[in-house]
Amino acid sequence: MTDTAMIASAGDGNAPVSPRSERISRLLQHHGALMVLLVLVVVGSVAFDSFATPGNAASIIVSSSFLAIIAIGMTFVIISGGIDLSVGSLYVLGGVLAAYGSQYGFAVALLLPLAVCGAVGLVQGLLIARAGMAPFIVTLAGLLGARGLMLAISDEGATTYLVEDAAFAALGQGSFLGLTYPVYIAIALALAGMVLLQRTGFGQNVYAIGGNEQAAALMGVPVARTKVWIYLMSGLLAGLAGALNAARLSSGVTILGIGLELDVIAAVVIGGTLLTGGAGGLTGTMAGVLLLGVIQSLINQVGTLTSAFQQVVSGAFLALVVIAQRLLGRAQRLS
Amino acid sequence: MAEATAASPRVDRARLRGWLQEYGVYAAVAALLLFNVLFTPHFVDAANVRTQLVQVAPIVIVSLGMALVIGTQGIDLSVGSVMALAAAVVVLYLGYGAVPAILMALLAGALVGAAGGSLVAYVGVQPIVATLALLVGMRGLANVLVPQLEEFRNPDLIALGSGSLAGVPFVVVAAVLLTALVAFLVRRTTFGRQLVAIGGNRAASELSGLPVKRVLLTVYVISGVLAAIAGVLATARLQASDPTSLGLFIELSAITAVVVGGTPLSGGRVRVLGTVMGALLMQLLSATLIKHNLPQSWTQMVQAGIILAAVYATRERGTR
Amino acid sequence: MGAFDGPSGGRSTTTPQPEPDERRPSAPPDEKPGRRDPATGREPVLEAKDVSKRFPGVQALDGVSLAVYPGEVHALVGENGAGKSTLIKVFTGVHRPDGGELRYRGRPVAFATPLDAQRSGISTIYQEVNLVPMMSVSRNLLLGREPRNRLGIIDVARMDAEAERILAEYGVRTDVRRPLHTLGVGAQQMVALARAVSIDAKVVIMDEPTSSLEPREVETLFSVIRKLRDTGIAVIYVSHRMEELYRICDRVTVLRDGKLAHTGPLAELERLQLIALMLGRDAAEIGREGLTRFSRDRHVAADAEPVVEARRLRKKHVLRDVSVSVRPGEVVGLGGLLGAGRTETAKAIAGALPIDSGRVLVAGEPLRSGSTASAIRAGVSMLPEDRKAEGIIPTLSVRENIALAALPSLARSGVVSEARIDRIVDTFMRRLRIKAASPHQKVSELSGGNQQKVLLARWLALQPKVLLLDEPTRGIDVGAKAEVQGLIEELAGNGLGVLLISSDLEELVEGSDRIVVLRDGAVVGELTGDEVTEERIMASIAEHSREGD
Amino acid sequence: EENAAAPQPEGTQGAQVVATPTGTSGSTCSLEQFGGEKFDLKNAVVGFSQSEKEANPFRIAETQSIRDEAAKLGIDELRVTNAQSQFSKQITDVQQLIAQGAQLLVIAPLNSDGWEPVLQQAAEKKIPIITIDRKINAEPCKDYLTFIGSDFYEQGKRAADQMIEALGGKGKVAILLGAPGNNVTTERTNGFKDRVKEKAPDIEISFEQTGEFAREKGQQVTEQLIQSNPDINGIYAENDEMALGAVTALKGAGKEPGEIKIVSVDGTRSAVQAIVDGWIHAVVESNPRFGPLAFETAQKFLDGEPIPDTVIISDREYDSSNAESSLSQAY
Ligand SMILES: Nc1ncnc2c1ncn2[C@@H]1O[C@H](COP(=O)(O)OP(=O)(O)OP(=O)(O)O)[C@@H](O)[C@H]1O
Ligand SMILES: Nc1ncnc2c1ncn2[C@@H]1O[C@H](COP(=O)(O)OP(=O)(O)OP(=O)(O)O)[C@@H](O)[C@H]1O
Ligand SMILES: [Mg+2]
Ligand SMILES: [Mg+2]
Repeated sequence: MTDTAMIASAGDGNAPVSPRSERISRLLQHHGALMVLLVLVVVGSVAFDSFATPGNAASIIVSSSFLAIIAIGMTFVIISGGIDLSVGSLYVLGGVLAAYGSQYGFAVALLLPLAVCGAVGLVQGLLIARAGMAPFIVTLAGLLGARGLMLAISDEGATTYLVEDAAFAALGQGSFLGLTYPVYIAIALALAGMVLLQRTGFGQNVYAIGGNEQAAALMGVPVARTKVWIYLMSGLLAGLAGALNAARLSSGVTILGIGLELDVIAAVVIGGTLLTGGAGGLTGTMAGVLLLGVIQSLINQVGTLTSAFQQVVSGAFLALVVIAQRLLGRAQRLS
Repeated sequence: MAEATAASPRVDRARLRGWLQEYGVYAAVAALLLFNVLFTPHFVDAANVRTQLVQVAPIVIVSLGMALVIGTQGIDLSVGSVMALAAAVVVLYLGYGAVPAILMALLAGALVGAAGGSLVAYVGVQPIVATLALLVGMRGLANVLVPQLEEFRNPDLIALGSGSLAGVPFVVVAAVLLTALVAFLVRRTTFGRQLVAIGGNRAASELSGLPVKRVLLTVYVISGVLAAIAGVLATARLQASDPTSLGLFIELSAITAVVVGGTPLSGGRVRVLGTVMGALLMQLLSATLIKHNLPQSWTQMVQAGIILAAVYATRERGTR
Repeated sequence: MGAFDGPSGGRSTTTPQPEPDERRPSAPPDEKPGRRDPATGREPVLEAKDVSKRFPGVQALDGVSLAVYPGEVHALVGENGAGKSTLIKVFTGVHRPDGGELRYRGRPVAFATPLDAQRSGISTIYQEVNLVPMMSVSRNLLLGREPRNRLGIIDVARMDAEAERILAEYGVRTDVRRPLHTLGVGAQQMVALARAVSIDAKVVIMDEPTSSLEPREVETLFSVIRKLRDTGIAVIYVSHRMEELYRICDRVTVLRDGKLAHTGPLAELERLQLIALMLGRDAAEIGREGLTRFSRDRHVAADAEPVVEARRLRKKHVLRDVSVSVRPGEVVGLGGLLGAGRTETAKAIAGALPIDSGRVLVAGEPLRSGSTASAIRAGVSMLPEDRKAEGIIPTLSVRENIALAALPSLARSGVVSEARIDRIVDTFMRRLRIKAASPHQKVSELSGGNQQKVLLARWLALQPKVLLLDEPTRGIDVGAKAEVQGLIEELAGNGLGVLLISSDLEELVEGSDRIVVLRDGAVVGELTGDEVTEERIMASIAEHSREGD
Repeated sequence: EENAAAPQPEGTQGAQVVATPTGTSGSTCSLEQFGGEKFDLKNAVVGFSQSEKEANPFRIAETQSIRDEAAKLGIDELRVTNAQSQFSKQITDVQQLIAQGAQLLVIAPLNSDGWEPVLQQAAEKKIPIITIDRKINAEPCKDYLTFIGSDFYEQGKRAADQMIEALGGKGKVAILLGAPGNNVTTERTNGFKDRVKEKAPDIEISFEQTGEFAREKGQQVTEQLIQSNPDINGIYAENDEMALGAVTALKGAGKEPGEIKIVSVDGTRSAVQAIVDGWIHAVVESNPRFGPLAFETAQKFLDGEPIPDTVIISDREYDSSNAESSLSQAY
């Protein structure tokens, strides 16, 4: 049968490999955010004395860890072709529930937010997967609903529960090698996420659904079940991030997370994940998260910008980053 | 296959379902109106009707632009910031008179739209990030231009906000005219047809010789201009330019209005009247909740529920 | 109910009735699960009884029955829109039937999803390539069955090796790590095939698997099918290519307008009879008139100026100095194997593919490169190869799809004229016999063949000078194919220049006045007059393959 | 012109006056107690973390006052960050100020709770923190140095007093709440309600909706309110912006000035002007000019003097009797 082989362009008898340029292009496309991140870090270190200090680096990394945890879930959601706008609300809801739950001990403090946020994620997943409703709208309703729930249990936001359980507080505040535990949790989750995404059937299903949902269904992917899991996971991770943050802040702050979903989406998309689904990964997302943190930090380093100018600069930065990333990818593809 | 189209009960059910999909949002608006007429005191007063229409007008105008953008499979998060920018620009140039000031504001909206449109059409940035950058940056720019709320006393601009034509507020007149204009654009012009085709299948549109990039750019410019108009009208109504909070989170309301109105986020379709109805539904909903003095927590949860219910009823069902 | 053998089989009275002994005895069927094949005594492995399915405006299936036995290749034929794909989707749980019963291995079944069907051993290759374009070839091939290591984690190296091994059996050699969409349509189809077959299946359903395959790939496919049959697997085979059916199929079921028109052994049906059954016409009548085909007796003035001329088109890795010209009234065929660069040549001419150097002249005037709009304005139209991705706008109606490209000429200062659109749409729907419930039906609801006609209409509405047709008859039924071929003939007769790309060598040879043969992105031969034969094309390719290697 | 509203550095107009120089609890804090080291304020790195955009009169005046005072004292290394209303960002901002070597932190907190991570870091490095306008819920002299600001609960009570007086002790009142979840909202609401309950049980609070501290929201909610509750007598707006939005709404509905009594909190120039025009009944001030007091306190502390753990400033009140004359002092 081999004599009927269809010879691909590079057909030299052996299995042809992709040209090197193509691989570099793929690398750049996947790691464009990482490149831009490196450039920014180098520029920042040269320009500002106090930028590349351990303290500053730690503050960027620590504060990014919560965004990172949420972004892991969002990456799955976006690769599957969906979107989750509820994460900001689930983040604050998770924090308030954790603080509230901490009066009953460590387990409740951790499990209560996971249970409630997971349930919200689950319901969203069911509505999206089983009832076929648009993720944007379902999770927009989730955004409203979860924030409403948070306000309801916090007396319209007036009551801030304090974290009573010392062990739980330590989960957010304890540190190892200068970095707090949530950083390690985020790293562990990201690694687990990478394995899940790249090396398990579930991950393959996520890509397949995002790449072509109809084809995925015909190829035997359990589309609905996978989607439910994805949104459940996103809800759980947002709740977990909220709980860890509450532990760090020792209280269930009620004014958090407004507009957070956009930051998370920006991080994921800057990281090279296509919003149309089917492509992307967690390495990029992590780079995207750090990139946002570094941009903020650089703006702080300048220190003389008015608040309005700070916004202009971060908007311009965002635009530049996506343009750079886009052009990098394109240039490589053309050559 | 003509003989196969003969009616049968099953088809009727399918047709009913199709009807619900098409007109579900109208039914929802009607239901909410009925509820208010029955349970909300003073709801049918002319003054109240006027208030609701005046308040919904800017959202309608923004949503029209959003519907066009969504029709091309895009999304425009920058609309709220464009409103703020328009508010800032209009007071900056108010010294030259209301008309030049308004024109400058619209120009600003067009420029922001062009920036977003170029990023999307020519650079190939995904719409959501391109317009997210503008959302952040343009609100900042508006604040740089007008650092804090600025009141104005220009009688023309104030009249635009509070005057009326034959009893109908100018703001409402503007919304109606713009709705008609956009409906015409979508239904009767080459541009409108090309826009939905591009949203339906961009590669095919390109191969069919459609000016894809130009159409995309234009769509974002239109969305920018419409948002600027909404910003000017809202400013005129407030009698002050408030770049800090004007239009905050309006992109979410607009997107909700568009989707509740039956335009799918996957593009390839634009429903103009549905969008207006979607905006009206959201307005009536928030008015109802305010009038019945529900606490914020309840307001948000009820809104979430109603959005879900409305979209559930009008969702496109699969083949089974 | 006995519908299986009942009158539904011969409801269309004009069709020649098959010999009585071909049909199974009409014993009361419902006593035992499934009946036996009179010839072999085997029970059907998959069976549909009196199945109906209705879509809004269309009765896609109307009381259709079908039985497939282990170890047979069962042809399922019919015109475009006859309901073949729908029947398959009913089997596999994509659609739920409105009425009737499905039996699998002797038991009634109702698969909820394609996954259920697949798990139970019904494996399907759908008409449109249904894989995930952005995922790698190996991940597509092995999705759901990836080799795992001890930790239950996918072993990527083993997966790639396995994929490479499987694909080699199907003659596909490629880097399995690259995204699927970088492969040509044919290669993608082979991946889909390999995927479907390598699943442990009892029934393999193939919906027009050869429509995007090269002759040599078709051979590969046939040897796979024979192997399957010999191991006792049942194959349902849908195709519009008559020769293939006779080569590979044992029995045949003919659908017409959603109804069962005939079922029985294929060998006993003459080709003409089979076509008559599909079209619902009298065999004798078809024999008299013949199925319209290319007449091959057109003459083009040898000295006429070319209407379109491509000069030394060059694009790295894809095209190497390709020059082609077409004169008015001439049909020029582009020959070559998969990946030879035929599609790219057509796209470059139509401005849809930016090229590194070279130019395209239309009536002597150079075109702006890389702009489809300017090519269209100059009178160049291209019917793309990939109907789903590059052709139809699925969200729009038939009407909107037809009018799309011609809109500027149907509008005055940007405002479209509905009357003019109606006129054009009406003309072309009738001229191309597009089967749709109404012009306002969504194009995505049409059968594949009718979608193709809609696209043809879109391009003809532009009144082009040159028509570039990339696989125009792929997935089109015999009747429609003849119509399209007749149309090409007619258009050329009216002075239109046609560039024809077809993997169907017979069609290419019959239709073309001249054939330019491509290999690896370069022109390797040009055949004119009597040289235009299948053998010469193959020879021309083979010759250069030897040189090339 | 934009800066017209900002305080003149040399003038004493509108400067803050300390109401309780010795603090409520009376406990004090000295450098010795705190455990830090003395440094020269002039050459020190001072970090100021602002919570919200400088886009409303209060925040503009507040930041400007800090900047002006630092300039006046010759402090070159003043680093200013702005959290843009995102609490997480404010925490990070302050941490980065610490990383930049700040020796003194002045913080305008977005929220009272949740400062644990910052306080820990600052405590390690013994960096004194002065919080202004909002309190941090932590231990003074240990976690932070002192709080300088108004008493929001008290502001609510005083607004209630004004409302009670305006309505003669009975009527229907609507509240335009601030942003939900905000400490200021909570305290201004509680102060108002408690006082009304205590002093004028005949006043019914029949409507409470958030106007999110924004003028447009205030206008929209008021428009809805006067349609459904035409019998309303008074509106308590928790900041001036919402009150001015309510004024626009009332004008649009054809109401006369003073027909519905409006009381609000802040004391911006526009609001005081509205008192002059008769639309607003009274405004309770919330003074944003923290610069002089903050640096004075810091200097005292560094000089080894004991300083009170809470410095409550005295807020004025504007009503028709003094509005016109004090217009120039409003910010
Ligand atoms: N999802 C759908 N919605 C509405 N109508 C449909 C749908 N799918 C198929 N149809 C209609 O059902 C009929 C049968 O279509 P089907 O795809 O089964 O034809 P086919 O025999 O496979 O044709 P072809 O040879 O062109 O592929 C057609 O008239 C088609 O328009
Ligand atoms: N399997 C493949 N391996 C490597 N390159 C390929 C492959 N398929 C296509 N290509 C690339 O695309 C070019 C043209 O491919 P394409 O399949 O479009 O040509 P074609 O002659 O139109 O074939 P067909 O239309 O029959 O699919 C090739 O020259 C090659 O560079
Ligand atoms: Mg078919
Ligand atoms: Mg091709």
